[in-house]
Amino acid sequence: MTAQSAGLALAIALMLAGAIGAVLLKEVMRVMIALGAFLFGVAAMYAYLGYSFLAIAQVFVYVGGVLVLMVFAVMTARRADGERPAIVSRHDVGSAAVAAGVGAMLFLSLRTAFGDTSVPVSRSASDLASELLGPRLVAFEAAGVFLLAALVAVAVILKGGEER
Amino acid sequence: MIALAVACALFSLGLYAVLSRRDIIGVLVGVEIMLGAGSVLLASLGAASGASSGSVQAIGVMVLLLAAAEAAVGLSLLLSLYRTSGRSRVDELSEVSG
Amino acid sequence: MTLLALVALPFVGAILVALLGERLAPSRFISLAAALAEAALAGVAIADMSGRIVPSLSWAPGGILGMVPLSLALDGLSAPLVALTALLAVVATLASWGIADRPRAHHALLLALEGAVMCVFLAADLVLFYVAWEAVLIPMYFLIGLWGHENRKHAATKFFLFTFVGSAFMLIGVLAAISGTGATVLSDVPRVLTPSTQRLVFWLMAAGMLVKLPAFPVHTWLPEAHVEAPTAGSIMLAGVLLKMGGYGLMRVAAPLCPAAFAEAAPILFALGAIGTVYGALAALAQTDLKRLVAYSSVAHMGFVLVALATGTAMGFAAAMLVMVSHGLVAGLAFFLVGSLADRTHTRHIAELRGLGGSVPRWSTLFVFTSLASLGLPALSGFPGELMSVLEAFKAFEWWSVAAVAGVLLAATYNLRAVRAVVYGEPVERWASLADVSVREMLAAAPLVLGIVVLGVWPGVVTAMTEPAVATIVQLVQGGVR
Amino acid sequence: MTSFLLGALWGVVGVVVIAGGAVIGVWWERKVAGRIQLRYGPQQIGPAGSLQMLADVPKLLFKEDVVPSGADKPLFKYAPLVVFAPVAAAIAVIPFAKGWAMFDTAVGVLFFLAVPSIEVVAILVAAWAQRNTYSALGGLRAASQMIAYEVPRALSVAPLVLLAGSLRPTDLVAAWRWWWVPLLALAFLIYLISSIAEMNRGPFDLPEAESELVAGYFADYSGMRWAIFMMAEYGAIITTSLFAAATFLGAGWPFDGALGVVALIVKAAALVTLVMWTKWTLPRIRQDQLLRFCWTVLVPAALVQLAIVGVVLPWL
Repeated sequence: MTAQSAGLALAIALMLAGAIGAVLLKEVMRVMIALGAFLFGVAAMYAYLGYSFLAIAQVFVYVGGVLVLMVFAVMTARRADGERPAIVSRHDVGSAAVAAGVGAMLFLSLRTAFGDTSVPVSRSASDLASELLGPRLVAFEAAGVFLLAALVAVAVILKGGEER
Repeated sequence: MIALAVACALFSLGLYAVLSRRDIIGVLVGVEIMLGAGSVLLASLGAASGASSGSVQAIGVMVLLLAAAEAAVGLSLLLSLYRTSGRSRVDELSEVSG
Repeated sequence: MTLLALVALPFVGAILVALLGERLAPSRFISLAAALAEAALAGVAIADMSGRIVPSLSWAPGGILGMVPLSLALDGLSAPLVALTALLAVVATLASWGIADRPRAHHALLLALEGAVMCVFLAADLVLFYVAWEAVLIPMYFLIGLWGHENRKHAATKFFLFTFVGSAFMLIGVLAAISGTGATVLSDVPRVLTPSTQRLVFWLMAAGMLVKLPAFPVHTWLPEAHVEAPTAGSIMLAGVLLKMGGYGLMRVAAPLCPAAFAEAAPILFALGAIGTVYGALAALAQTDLKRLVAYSSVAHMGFVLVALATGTAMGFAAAMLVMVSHGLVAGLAFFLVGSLADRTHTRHIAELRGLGGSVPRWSTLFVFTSLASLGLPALSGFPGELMSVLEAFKAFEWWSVAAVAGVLLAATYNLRAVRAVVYGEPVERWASLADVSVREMLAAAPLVLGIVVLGVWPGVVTAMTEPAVATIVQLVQGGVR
Repeated sequence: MTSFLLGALWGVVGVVVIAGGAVIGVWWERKVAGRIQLRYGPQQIGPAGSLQMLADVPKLLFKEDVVPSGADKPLFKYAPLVVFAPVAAAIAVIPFAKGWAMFDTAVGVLFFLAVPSIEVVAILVAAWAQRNTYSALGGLRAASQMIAYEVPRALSVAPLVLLAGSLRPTDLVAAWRWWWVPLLALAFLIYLISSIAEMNRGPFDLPEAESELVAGYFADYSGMRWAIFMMAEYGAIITTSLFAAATFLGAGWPFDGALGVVALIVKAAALVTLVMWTKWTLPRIRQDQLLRFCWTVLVPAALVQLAIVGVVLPWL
């Protein structure tokens, strides 16, 4: 096993284990940790594919932003009722079948589109800074400003909630 | 191909959570996984097609930021909903009143 | 360049409002100025539209994903909706004139919403389309969640969950389409999708679009979101956001997956027919005036689906007509109900009685809107619905009776609302109610005008749509690509 | 495979350096605090008490590993490790000499800035796992503070990135000129302040405010697990100071080679001392002051600095 494939295996294992945990676990904080592992695995996948900027943005925005916000929500909202918080689910065969069916369809249809390319080897990311500091910066910055505006507005909503 | 299979499996898992969870947080976790599967698909597709690394990452970051902004807004709504009503079940959202 | 300005102008306006609109007066004047300028610009852009999808602006095209997705185009399919958006944004700004709670943020978000919607209608690139589609939602959540009525958080959360799940499907659909066709630009697709991929891509995309439309089983977010949204939010939601669903089906889903679209037609027709009947029946049962209008939206958008499902040029034109008409009618209806509720502080039909005597101008407008909504000839609702029923009869024969039932039921619930609210003994309580003001008349005037023009001369839209629709219909009827 | 092994080797080295540094840091902090409070600090074991920690570490190691009965056991046990791991990882991208870092990557600066995000999650989990109101409060305070101060921290590093035209830390070192110091004085100050807030140290130590929250987010931890939190805190001081010394203060300048590394470490040690000095002389600020200071002072100031650099840039 080369270092390359070890990295890929690690990323895939993290993603799958995290997703399975996040879907099946009951205790809400463990669900959050599993989701964190999944998000981290996605970042690892990006890094493996050579998209290091995307990988770090993923950690920054998802692990540091969305996940923290979710844990926040859990901590402030759930402790009040005193019981051990659990996420309720209705495990029926139907939804599992639907989900599996959609996934299988997705795979079968995309397989042809994907062609016979195996997972590509990671490439160097040296041209990245110049590419990102180039004309694409505009679109990129716009998206960033958008996110910031959304986060500020989130604070406004939460403040409104407190006053009530 | 491995990446595609993994992305599809992740999508299924997320969809299962959306269908089976009764709690809004659980549903939201499911949607996050579905979107994550989409992003993995995007990245591996970009890598397989040999597109320039910068453009794939620019698109990826745009999708990522948008999804995150939406998730943040949704969570803040959810959080203030908790505070005002103390309820969080999806079923309670689907009641038809009036 | 005009198109880029068309997308950028509302955002610039939003930033200006956010920076300068510390007090009430400047915030609303700046936003009105921006909305008017945008409307003028939309007029200019439509006037020199070439009629074909030619991306006016694109950066460094390359292979798959090999470009930054910034290509815009205006053609007959998007022009009516662009005009509608620009018009309704002006109306929405006027409707939120009296907002005293954080006016700066409200107007800035409204303008940002307009810009994002413009971007959806002008996008000539799948990735840009997706990004804009998502971007539309964020200002909308805020408009509902911050300025809505009592149960706003509930409604906004529900709206959020439905659309967020829909968008996860959309993302995969868009990526599958890109990987299958090898292009992100909509007009120039080098490879044809295989039938199985078409089916997949179509349903993934349709999942997101049907939620937005909204089609029958996934419509439940709409009544609540409408009822809880502030007036401006309802106007934009009903008038413009719902059209994104129909537009998406016509612009993206049908041309990319014509075979799958043809195959799915009976299902779409069934969903649409159920929507028309169910929406009308639910509207009949409502006790809340705003909820009634909301369910009537479900019914009208059902007609869009019925018309689309025929897959003919006439059907597509009818769908476009119904969408534009519904945008005008629902915009006016929510505007009227909103301004009434601001005065009476109730939307309960049982309490609102005998308004004909106390607020004659409001009542006249309301009767006019209801007549337009039930499809009175010479008003905008008529041509579109007639065409869609006729086309549906050709395509689905007697099954289209369901759609006819929808038309009849529309008359019932609209007239019931008129009778309950406008006629009847005048009530003491509403005797001194203020009638529609000059500002509100000004806001309503273009909508009234539009409803009449579209009713008398539907060709103004169909002529625009026809060339753009022709190619898509050819694809769908050919069934292959 | 070799690169894989090499990465693992450097990982071990990083952890050892951070752990060793933390041990020295604790001793040094006790000496600094002692001086400021007109006392000697540790002085019994070794010259000037320098071997004090050699006595303390075994004590902590052999203490009973207490897990509160109400705690979520696995989370309680492993959260401290996840708090520590990102701190140790941050050292990987620090350019110790011209053109050399353990992990010399094109996005190293972002990596360094993103790493505390993981720590935030781990702190929240640790706080939750104890099922203790004080720790939950401390955890929430820590998270809100760390998220807020990430913004000015990232903004304060942006001028460096603009000047060097690269996100690679070794490029920053290579591009560094002496006049960056006066030009970026404001950014440097903002970086230091927001980093101190980011590591939850005084005067921003509300999350672990002893007088109100016992020990905040690690109130119920003891023995070795408590020591890991301490190691994370001191590790953060060290990596922060090393990064600042390497990028803002020109790494080994004016020396090269081995002497340069020594110069870097001396600069970093001075910064570490400055951080400690701040903690022991300034009073703790209030939560509302903390957040207002971030958004109304630090962020605008950082934007001003960014604008200044943006204006100057074309003339260089």
